[in-house]
Amino acid sequence: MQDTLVQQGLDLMFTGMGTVFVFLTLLVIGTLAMSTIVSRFFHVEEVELPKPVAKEKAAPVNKKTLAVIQAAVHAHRAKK
Amino acid sequence: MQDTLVQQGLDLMFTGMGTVFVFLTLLVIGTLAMSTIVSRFFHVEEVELPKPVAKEKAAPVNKKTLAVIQAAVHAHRAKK
Amino acid sequence: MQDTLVQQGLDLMFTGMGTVFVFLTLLVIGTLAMSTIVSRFFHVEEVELPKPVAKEKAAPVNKKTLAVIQAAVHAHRAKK
Amino acid sequence: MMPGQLFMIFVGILLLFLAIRKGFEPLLLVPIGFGGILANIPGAGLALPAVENAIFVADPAVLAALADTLGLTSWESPKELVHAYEMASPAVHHAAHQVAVGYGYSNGMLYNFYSVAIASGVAPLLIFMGVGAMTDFGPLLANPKTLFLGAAAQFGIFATVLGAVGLAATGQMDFTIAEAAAIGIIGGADGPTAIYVASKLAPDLLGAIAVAAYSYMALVPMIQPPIMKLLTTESERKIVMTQLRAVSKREKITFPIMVLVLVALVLPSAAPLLGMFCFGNLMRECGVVERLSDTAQNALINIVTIFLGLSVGSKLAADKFLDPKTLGILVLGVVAFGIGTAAGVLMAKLINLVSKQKINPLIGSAGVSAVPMAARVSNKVGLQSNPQNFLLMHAMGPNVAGVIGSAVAAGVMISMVSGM
Amino acid sequence: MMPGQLFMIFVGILLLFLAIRKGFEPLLLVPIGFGGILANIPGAGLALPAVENAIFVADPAVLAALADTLGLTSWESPKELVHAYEMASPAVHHAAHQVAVGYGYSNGMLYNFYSVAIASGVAPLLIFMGVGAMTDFGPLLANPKTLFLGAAAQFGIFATVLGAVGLAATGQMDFTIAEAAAIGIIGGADGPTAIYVASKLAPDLLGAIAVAAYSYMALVPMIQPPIMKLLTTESERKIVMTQLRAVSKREKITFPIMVLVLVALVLPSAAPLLGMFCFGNLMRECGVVERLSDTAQNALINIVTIFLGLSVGSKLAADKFLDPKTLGILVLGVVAFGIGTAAGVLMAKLINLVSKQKINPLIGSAGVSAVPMAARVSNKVGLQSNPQNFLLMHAMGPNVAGVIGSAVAAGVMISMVSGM
Amino acid sequence: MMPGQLFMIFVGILLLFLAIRKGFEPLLLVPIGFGGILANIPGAGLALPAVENAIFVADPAVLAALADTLGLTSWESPKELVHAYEMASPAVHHAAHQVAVGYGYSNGMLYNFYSVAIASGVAPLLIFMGVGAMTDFGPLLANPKTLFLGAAAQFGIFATVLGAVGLAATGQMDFTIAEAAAIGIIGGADGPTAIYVASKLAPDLLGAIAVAAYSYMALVPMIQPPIMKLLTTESERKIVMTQLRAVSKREKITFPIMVLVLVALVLPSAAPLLGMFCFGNLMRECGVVERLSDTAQNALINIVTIFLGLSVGSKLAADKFLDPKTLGILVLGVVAFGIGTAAGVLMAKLINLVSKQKINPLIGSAGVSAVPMAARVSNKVGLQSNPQNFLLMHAMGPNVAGVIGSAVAAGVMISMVSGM
Ligand code: NA
Ligand code: NA
Ligand code: NA
Repeated sequence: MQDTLVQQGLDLMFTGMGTVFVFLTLLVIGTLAMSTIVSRFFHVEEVELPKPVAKEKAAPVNKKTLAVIQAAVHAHRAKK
Repeated sequence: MQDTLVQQGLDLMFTGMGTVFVFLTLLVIGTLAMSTIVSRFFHVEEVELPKPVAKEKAAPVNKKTLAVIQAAVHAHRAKK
Repeated sequence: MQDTLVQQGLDLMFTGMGTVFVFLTLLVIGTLAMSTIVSRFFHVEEVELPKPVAKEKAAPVNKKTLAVIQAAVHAHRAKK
Repeated sequence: MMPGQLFMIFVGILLLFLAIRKGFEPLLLVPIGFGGILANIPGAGLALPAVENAIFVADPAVLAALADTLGLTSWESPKELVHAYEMASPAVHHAAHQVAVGYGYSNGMLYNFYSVAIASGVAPLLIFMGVGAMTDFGPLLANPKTLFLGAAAQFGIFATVLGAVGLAATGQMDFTIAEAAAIGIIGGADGPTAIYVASKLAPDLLGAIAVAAYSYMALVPMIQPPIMKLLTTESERKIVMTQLRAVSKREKITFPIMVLVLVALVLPSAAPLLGMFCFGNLMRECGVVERLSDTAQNALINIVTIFLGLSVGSKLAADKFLDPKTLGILVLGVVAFGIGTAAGVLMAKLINLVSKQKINPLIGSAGVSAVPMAARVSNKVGLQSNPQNFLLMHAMGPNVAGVIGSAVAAGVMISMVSGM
Repeated sequence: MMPGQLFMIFVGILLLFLAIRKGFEPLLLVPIGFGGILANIPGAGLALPAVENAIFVADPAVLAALADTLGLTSWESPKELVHAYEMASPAVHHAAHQVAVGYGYSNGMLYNFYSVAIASGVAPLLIFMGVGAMTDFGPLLANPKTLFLGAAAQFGIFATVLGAVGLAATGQMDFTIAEAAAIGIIGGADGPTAIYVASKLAPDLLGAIAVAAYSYMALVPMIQPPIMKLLTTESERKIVMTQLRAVSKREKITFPIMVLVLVALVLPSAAPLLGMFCFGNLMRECGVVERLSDTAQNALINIVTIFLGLSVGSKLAADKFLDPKTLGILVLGVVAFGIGTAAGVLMAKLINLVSKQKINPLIGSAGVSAVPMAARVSNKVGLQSNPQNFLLMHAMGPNVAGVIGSAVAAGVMISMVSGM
Repeated sequence: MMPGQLFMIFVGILLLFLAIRKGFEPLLLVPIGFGGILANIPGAGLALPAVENAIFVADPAVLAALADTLGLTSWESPKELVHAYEMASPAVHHAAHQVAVGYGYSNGMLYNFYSVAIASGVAPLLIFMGVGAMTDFGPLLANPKTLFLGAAAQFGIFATVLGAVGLAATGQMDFTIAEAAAIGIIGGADGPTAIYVASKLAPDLLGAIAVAAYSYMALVPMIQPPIMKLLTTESERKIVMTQLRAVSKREKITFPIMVLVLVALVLPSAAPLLGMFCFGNLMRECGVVERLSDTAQNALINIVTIFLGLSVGSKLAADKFLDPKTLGILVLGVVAFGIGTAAGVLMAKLINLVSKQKINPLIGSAGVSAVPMAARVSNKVGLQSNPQNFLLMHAMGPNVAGVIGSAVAAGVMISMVSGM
């Protein structure tokens, strides 16, 4: 039984590490393939993040003003 | 059995649409009566919405400033 | 049985009020001891509250501006 | 992996694509699609109860113990055991569950979500409460006769029930009356109502019904306009409606209580759905429990939506979903939306025959609910005929009336069908 | 509809009116009132378990099966079955439930809410955790002897227990000792504590007890001032108390842990209530789990409040609530508040006899808890005698002490009564 | 009070001290420590099921009834009854529970929390969903080969399993293979994964495993640097990595779906953990369900954390925790962290042998996960050798890879051990 236990531990180790490496290797391959496909087929306007831009459009405030107001908002929230 | 199924479907349809119309008709009557009662007995200061007003009192800022600040708040939130 | 009920009520009352007073008396003693220990061993910089200060540092806005902005934020939220 | 499961994983990815890229009701279809993929992972058994997970593994000793508990003396395939388990009385169900747990098997995660969130009925009801807390009955109160439009549009529900029993009677599909009723409710264009009714009357069809309901709600801008234009003349579409009157706070507070009392008096079977809806609305309008109203509209409804979506996804398991009935449901569902739209528009024209204050019949289509999409469609189609005519607020009346109407229809169907 | 149900619907509407128009503890009374209406919708069975819903429908086959399960060989009215079900052992209960489910009946929505939220004890405990996370023990720590005021005010609880057993002994009411204890806790002026104790000792009276507790908490500004003025002289009311010292963060962090250790050493029966209260307070004060503290004070407590309120409402079903005992509870409850107020004030005067640092006896009344209403009342009455004397912070000490005191009393009663 | 309970109360206070003053993972260790104190309040029975609470009180009639239900004809001490209860089949378990409830006993609060939150598996999975919603896979997608670092670091898990079975084989400890596997997962440096695995494989050790996992995660800045410096040369530590490329939204949306499909194809046993993780991440990245993502990252994860922490605390009850095994777990756990760190660093060096684009081996240690602590440690140690070399973003790749790696390891262990 003691022997079996060690055997079970070794089984767990080899199968476990094996599976971890196989899975993550497949994931590396999959990720590389996916990134290639995505960048080949839909390359240009993807990198930029659309939403913040859209919202910034609605906020034509200079950066300094923004910083002041954000600080105020922070202070206001901290009080709550 | 097939016949019964169609019969059951028809039952469902007539009772169902009947109930829907009866219920919503009662609701129309109830709503009209309720609105009449409310507007007759508590008419004057009801229509205005008290809370926003109360809060706006606390905010004697001109509309343009408000718009700028709101935009800033929006931008600030979008960043989070 | 009726008699027993009253007896039970009296038991409940004496044990209950007794426990409440014993517990809260122990708590008074414990609290006084604890406050003494804390103020003796770690006395100085404890009283001030660090966080609000830290956040206020990030907000070097004068109080009037702050009030205006807070009002605006309020108004903005009320609208939502 | 069985091909059915692979196919359903593609269906799940398709739902995610529609939700993310096409904006099809993403709040529901992202969790549903993802849950659908999870439910079809072979061998993971996430959507199965402990007993079925035990049967899947098929250890002979366990199978024998289960068969014994289920009262089967002989059986040929594990499928027979699954069937016996599904047919068993609650007491036997419970005993078989304990046998499976005793052997170390457990319910799949999605199965547990489904039991807690949907089988108990609580999740759709909480969504309804949140929707109530988000609903403004102002436009309806300003013009109560738009309630009739919300009533008429429910014709889509019942016509579809009739269609389903027709298909069954002619032998093309094998629907029971309970299933026909659950399918009809797709025409209510109201997701939580559809899920609630399906969970009571036809849990096996719930996946297809929910997917159909939410998909067609997202497709309302494509389904409705042709029907609306077909049934109205250009001059009708140009009708300008009078500005809605201001509605007092007191009316808005009284309205949900009045609806509840009316339910208590005439329609107890609609009490859970309409009760929670009115409760949410009362919290919104009463003005003294803002923190509860806010939670109902945000944290709580979001949490429930996540579990509801994943739970619905659990019903996209291949062996349940890949059934000719699913196709029937998809076809009947879109018909239901169409009929409901038409009935709403025609009712508006009927009202115009008898009422002095004219209604633009385009707002009739909003009576199918699909809040707020259908009202936006009314507005958009209206603007095409008269660029100055903003119908949005006018369409919100029938739109929320449609929610009430569908809940009433749901109550009637649940109570009638259980007596059939 | 039975007249009792109609009457209870009016009671529900009355509670909504008091909550919305008069500001009576709206966070609880809006859900309770609404739940009360839902519970009394005839035929909807929202507050009933599956078995009682089955008995209500009274299908002969189902009744026979249930009677068989419940071990009744003959029975005359469905009421007898309901009674047998209520008296049955848990195993028979479970079996009867499965029979009812097998015939297609299910628990009402509010019944499920009650089981999960209150019968398990979890909802009042989570509310207590949230209240702990909202409580600042600073004023108490600055002046710990105000704990005695919180202790004295609990006399209202036990005097009321005695009153209730007195009514029972003289044959005017039919209270058991468990019921008397549950009624007494109304005098603790602490909603979640009252609900927790009632759910353990007298679930049938829970509706009336919770309604009385929250209503009287809202009425504190009317109940307390006359008693406070009667028991104090003008010069006592003018006593100016010394400014409270600053309390360090470290003391505030240590306090809840100390309370918990004390509970562990001397009063295990109060561990659930005080444990959760201290846990909430530790999350608040420790400064490193702000997101948990914030959730405990907002999203979580709001969600729990919604369910707690609706669940309490389920106990307003006519057949349980319309009982002479309810009247007894309402009368005893207000007496309890009065006695607690008096005891707090008198204890303050007693402390002044032996202590050099004088206490304004008006803050004694805040010992009944009813946070923060009672402290505000102390402040207001104090300002009437001395417009420069702000007692609010001083009154917060006994006020939060009263919460601890009531939880201790609750622990004692639950453990003693279960042994009686 | 038994000395063990007193000791465990001190352990609870120690955990609170470490969490609050030393900043040891306070979000978990504050609730765990507090729950640990609650669980050891003598006589309160907060962590015990109804049956054990009944046995603790030891009313002879109740004991006899329970013994009868449990099938014991004679028994000498209450402990024997507890043991028989723990060994009983689910059906007998259920029956004994009903007997205890019939005599008025109920489950302790923490026992209920544990059943609902952990025994069902739901709480760790929801935490995982929330963590997924907080995770940015950008750095990983920009440099996918860092996934190998996350794979290598899992060696700590399996080496520790081997260590545990070694201790058992040499007779020094009495671990089963299931316990050894549950202990190994501490090396995954991922709290919810460790709790999930322990709840499935070794619930009795869950308290010690969770405490070890979170404590060592907090100690990562002390455990890792010496190992990292020992295994790297100064010039290796100075390696500057090329700026990470920008990753498109579309890649980020596709990644979680791809992981899920891969799980479905090759590793169903990891489906619950990785499924929920990917679901959270998809909600984050898809951009159309922001309100769900926000709730998963805030209200929901906070609520679950509170219950998870208290539930873990329930496993700190003296009779379970005070066991030589706990010491073994604490020793093995830190070894696991060390081996995982070393394996990650060595793998990075191995990759540098074959790859042209050099990796700074310091980011290899981040492969143990312990997000984001381990990545910060990599960055800090890197800055010591080259003050201009910011490794933080580079280390985030292996860091999140380690989460995936541990979940894969957890899946393998759960499925293999149940077959052993
Ligand atoms: Na509808
Ligand atoms: Na009190
Ligand atoms: Na890891």
